Amino acid sequence: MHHRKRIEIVVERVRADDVTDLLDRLGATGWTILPVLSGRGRRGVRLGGDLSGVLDNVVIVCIASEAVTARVLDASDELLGARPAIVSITDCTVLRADHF
Amino acid sequence: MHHRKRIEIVVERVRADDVTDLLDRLGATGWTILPVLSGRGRRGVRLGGDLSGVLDNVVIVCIASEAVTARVLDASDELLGARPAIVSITDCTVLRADHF
Amino acid sequence: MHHRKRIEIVVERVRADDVTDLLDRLGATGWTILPVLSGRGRRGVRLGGDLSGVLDNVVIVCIASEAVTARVLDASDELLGARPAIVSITDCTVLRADHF
Amino acid sequence: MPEILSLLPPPVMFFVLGFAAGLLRADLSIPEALARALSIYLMIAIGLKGGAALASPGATEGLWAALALGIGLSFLLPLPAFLFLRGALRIERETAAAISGHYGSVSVVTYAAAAGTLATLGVAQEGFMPAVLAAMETPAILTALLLARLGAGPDQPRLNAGKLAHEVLLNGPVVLLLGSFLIGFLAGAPGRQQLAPFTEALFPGALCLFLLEMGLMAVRQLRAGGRGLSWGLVGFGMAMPLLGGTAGLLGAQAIGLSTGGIALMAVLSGSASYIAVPAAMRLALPRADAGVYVTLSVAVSFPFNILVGIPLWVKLAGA
Amino acid sequence: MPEILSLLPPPVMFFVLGFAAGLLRADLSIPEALARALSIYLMIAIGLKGGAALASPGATEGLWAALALGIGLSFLLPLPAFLFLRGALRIERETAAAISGHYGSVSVVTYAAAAGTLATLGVAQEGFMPAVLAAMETPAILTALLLARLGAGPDQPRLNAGKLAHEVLLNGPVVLLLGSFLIGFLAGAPGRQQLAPFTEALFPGALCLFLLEMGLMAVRQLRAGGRGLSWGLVGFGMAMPLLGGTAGLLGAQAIGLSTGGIALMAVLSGSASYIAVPAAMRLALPRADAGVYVTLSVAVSFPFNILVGIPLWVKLAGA
Amino acid sequence: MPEILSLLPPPVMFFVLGFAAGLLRADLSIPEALARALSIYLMIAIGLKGGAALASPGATEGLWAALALGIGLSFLLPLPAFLFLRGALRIERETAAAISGHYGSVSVVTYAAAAGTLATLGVAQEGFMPAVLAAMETPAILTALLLARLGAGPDQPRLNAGKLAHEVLLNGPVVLLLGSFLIGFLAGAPGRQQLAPFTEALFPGALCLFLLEMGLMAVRQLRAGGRGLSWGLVGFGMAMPLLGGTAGLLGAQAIGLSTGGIALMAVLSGSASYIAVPAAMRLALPRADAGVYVTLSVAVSFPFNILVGIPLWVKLAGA
Ligand SMILES: Nc1ncnc2c1ncn2[C@@H]1O[C@H](COP(=O)(O)O)[C@@H](O)[C@H]1O
Ligand SMILES: Nc1ncnc2c1ncn2[C@@H]1O[C@H](COP(=O)(O)O)[C@@H](O)[C@H]1O
Ligand SMILES: Nc1ncnc2c1ncn2[C@@H]1O[C@H](COP(=O)(O)O)[C@@H](O)[C@H]1O
Ligand code: NA
Ligand code: NA
Ligand code: NA
Repeated sequence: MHHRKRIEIVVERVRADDVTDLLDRLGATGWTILPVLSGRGRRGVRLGGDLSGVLDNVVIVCIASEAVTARVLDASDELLGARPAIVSITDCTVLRADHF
Repeated sequence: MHHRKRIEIVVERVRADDVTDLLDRLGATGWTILPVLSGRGRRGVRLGGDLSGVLDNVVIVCIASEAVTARVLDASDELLGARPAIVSITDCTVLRADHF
Repeated sequence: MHHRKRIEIVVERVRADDVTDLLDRLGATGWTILPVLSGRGRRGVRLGGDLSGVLDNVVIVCIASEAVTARVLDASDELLGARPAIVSITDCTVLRADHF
Repeated sequence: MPEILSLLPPPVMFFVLGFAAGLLRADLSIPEALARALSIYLMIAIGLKGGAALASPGATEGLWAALALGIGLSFLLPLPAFLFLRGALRIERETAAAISGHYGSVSVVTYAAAAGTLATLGVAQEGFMPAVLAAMETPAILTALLLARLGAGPDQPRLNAGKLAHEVLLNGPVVLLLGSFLIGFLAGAPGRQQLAPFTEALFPGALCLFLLEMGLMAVRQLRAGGRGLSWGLVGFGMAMPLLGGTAGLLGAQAIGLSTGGIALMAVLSGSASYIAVPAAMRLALPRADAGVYVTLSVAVSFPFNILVGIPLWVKLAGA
Repeated sequence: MPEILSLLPPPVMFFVLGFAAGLLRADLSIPEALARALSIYLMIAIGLKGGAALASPGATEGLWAALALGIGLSFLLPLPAFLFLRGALRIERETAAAISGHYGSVSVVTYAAAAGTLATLGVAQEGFMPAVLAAMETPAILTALLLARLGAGPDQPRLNAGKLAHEVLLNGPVVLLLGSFLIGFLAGAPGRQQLAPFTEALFPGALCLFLLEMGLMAVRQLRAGGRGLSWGLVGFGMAMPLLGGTAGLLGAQAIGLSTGGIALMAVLSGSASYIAVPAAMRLALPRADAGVYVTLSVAVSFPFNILVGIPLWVKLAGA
Repeated sequence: MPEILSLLPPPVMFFVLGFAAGLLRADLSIPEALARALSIYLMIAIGLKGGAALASPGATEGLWAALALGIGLSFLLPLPAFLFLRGALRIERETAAAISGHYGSVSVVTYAAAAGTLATLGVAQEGFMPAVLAAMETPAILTALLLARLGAGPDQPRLNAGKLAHEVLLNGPVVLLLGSFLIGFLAGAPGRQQLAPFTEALFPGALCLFLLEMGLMAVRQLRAGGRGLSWGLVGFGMAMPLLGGTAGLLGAQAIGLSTGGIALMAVLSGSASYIAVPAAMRLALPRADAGVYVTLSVAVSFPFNILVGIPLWVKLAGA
């Protein structure tokens, strides 16, 4: 078993590509995007499903090494500076080190 | 980086509002609701998608401070006493302390 | 509060049943399956939603005891040997020990 | 071929196809959104057609008696169901009450399939039957709640009366059926004509597609929730439609409905809810086992009604 | 009944049903995929019909003047909106610009509902109006961006011109409307005949279903995002359609459109975008509050236009 | 305009629209549930129509020869494909076998588009062609599995024969096509008449919508999975439809099908599966690269068949 970080990001669906591009650039070996039904944060309740799609959020999960995680955190602060998103990091272990 | 708790609750979709109302009341700064395809627990397999929607579950994720988490745990035990739900808590870190 | 493991598996939707059958067999008390919109890994970008459904992935979350987790890890290495999937494990705590 | 058609019209054949495909574990699934969309479509189409029919002259004759009969049956049918479930099968009180509520209430698709069979046979019916359908949706919910309370201990969870009233009066099927009924009535003949390609011409095809999915869904829920059903419960899920249908048949004959009306009233009484009542029970009787009542209604009684109930009541009504 | 029908045709009654069901918190929801599917269907059907109409002889007469008028209004209407939002309501610059863009642009469903009303009344219109609808979608986006920049500090985030151009020229509604318009034009009368059961016969029914959902959605977004709306903003959401509609009405009379064309031009000018503009604003003006502009457009101006705007403009146009 | 119509009927124009919108990265997407719903609808409509046609007198003439031809082609066409993929392109064994299976099997939408073109041109065809379509779905799967085994080492993962048989016999398209075919046959003329507004009147419109989505999907999968395709593979994805189509054309002429039947047999042989075969290959050949075969079928051969194949075979058939 090998130690890694599980990065979880809640972000607007229309901006998901920017985030995954960033993850790719910073050396993440992969990521997974999950749909969100609704949420609440500082900007109040966000209910997905309006016709323009601008109120939809997604969750991006990325299992990454310590080094990649550090780079992502530095950059995501900058990337997301102007636009709100929720980033949390958890310790995890993975089966095969070479995948991450 | 600041330490927080990641609360994850699996609950019936028809009761999600009760749970998020509780989270709001106890001071959580936000939450995110994800759809569930299917699951298994003590009551056997639950397959979403029946027409009444009563078999649908959701996952509620809430990043909260230690204090809020404690309050939520006390209350959720009571709230969910009669009705089954799965609550798990993980340690996590977040970028900006003021958001949570 | 009781210590448990949170196992998270990203796997092809068409193979989800094999994984949950394995979890059942190894003594897991339950699991939850979440839909995935898209992802990237060693095999490149996987975009769900093609008509045959073979490109769809899901996330399987299983809260399990240390013992069950160990068994699952041994077996999943074997089960998933030929077919790629992402397995990560996190420490978590749960409210009621008897549920897991 | 008309004979086969009248015994087994295309929508029923599609139900059989879906059921068989499910049993054989065929790799076939209908998107959930499509099933929900078709369900909404059927309710709107039934409501609009009924409302427009009621707007034609003389169409209200017999309406009040039929409404009273339907509401009465919806209130009363849960009683024998509950007694049997408690007495013979020893089902836990809340679950027994929840199950019994389903059998007082009705199934929109069973109604639609029966109406389709009657149309194929050329048998006329009262235009107000969709109103009866809507009226029968919810009285049974109240009976079920009463049954759950009677003789229960003092540790009952508080009943959120507001939420419950909403479920009873403002559940999806009631709102859609009554709303469309009213709109159909107000729009009258010109409105009907404008909407007919949508609500009438497409109806048989949409019903086929929906029954295909209902067949698949019946097997799916049977697989997921079937272990919770004893053989006694399965037997109940077939006997109760026969009891309800008989009551509806006799009642409808007593108040002098037309042949088609008698058949539809029997079908309604024999059918079991799978949208409005489960939703209400989940909120009002949280300790009742949803897996049991959903599975029983969708996977046992619904197929039984489609395959046995409808032909039986149509025949007994004299069509 | 024809009088009720002309004041409150079935699609509008379904909107009222959805809105009422939402307000009463009825347990009713339309799958999101169905709402999106209906929205796509309506745009394709409108485009195809318009294109086929344009292919008939003499149909282009007055086209260029109408296009010029529509594009001009789309460019200009954000100006008074922005001034009012900044001056009277003191809305933050980016949000004010984003909101104002919605009111220069148009709503496809409002257009469809108005076209339905005119059809019920038997009032003819220019066949090219769908082209005007498509042309009015995006000029307002450019004005909104200009307004957001004017007098703003130097710390503006860089504008990704490529992405923005895509949003302006290649957003969903523009692509679907213009694409279908072109296809309808090329396919001409035989193509139209082949597709008519889909694009024309189903149109009124599909519109009913979609407006039911729009009623539900209006209340849903009001609940989720309503706290962000001051009374001033709510007032603006009703006044601005009146201003825009008046401008459209006078302009259309000036260039000599038919009665139906005048009514539709007023409806278009008074309507507010809920697909193309929110999507563009989200990318171009990320600091603007999406909750405010989506809610204002979907939950205030859209209902106002359906219930007040359309009857008003149809009447003032002389139909 | 009829000339443009016959070269580029509306459904094909919608495919081009979707493909172009995708290439230009337009902000347009069709809900996945709608795409799946339309795919199910098309299979049911094709099956029902074919079954009803077969119920008319004399309609089975030539059926067995056509079935034998179709099944034979489905079995054999993977062979040249496999040899080329292994020999010339050096594709890994399992992936080569999986790809080759797609080209023996067929694409329902390509068939539907061709049938639409023939209808526009007024060219008749054998009523049993939907049965041939269904019969060609799966023989190729068996050939593909055989090819994957031949000469492979002993470390092959065990083949779950039960699961595989299900995929072959009970995959979604086969169940839907054959089931609807049988229902259409049993329901005969009265059933057909009842369902015609759903299955026939809507067909061209539904096909337009679906091809719009297929255009978008082709580009989407090309973007996601395109890096996995060498130029050799892309060339194969166009050459193989030509080879298959030629075989189908000659075979159909040899057994004496009508002009329309010849064109359809060529289209079927030239088309590549995108539902049944990928699903079967995923289970049976897990080490084959799904990204490659799905992308090749959906994003290369499908567009090629729609834009080049259909016009070519229709022309060569003499229509
Ligand atoms: N404390 C939290 N826990 C979980 N999710 C959150 C939390 N705060 C915000 N979110 C999610 O992030 C989205 C945007 O948050 P905000 O920008 O603060 O409105 C919300 O709609 C939620 O889905
Ligand atoms: N050990 C577990 N791990 C993950 N999810 C679980 C677990 N147990 C139960 N669940 C989820 O919680 C739902 C309700 O569980 P139950 O009430 O025990 O039937 C199930 O349908 C699963 O989705
Ligand atoms: N590092 C990662 N973090 C999160 N998800 C991943 C990661 N790597 C792979 N995945 C997910 O697992 C799927 C299959 O990965 P692979 O087999 O490596 O292509 C991808 O499509 C992603 O959804
Ligand atoms: Na009943
Ligand atoms: Na406007
Ligand atoms: Na082929």
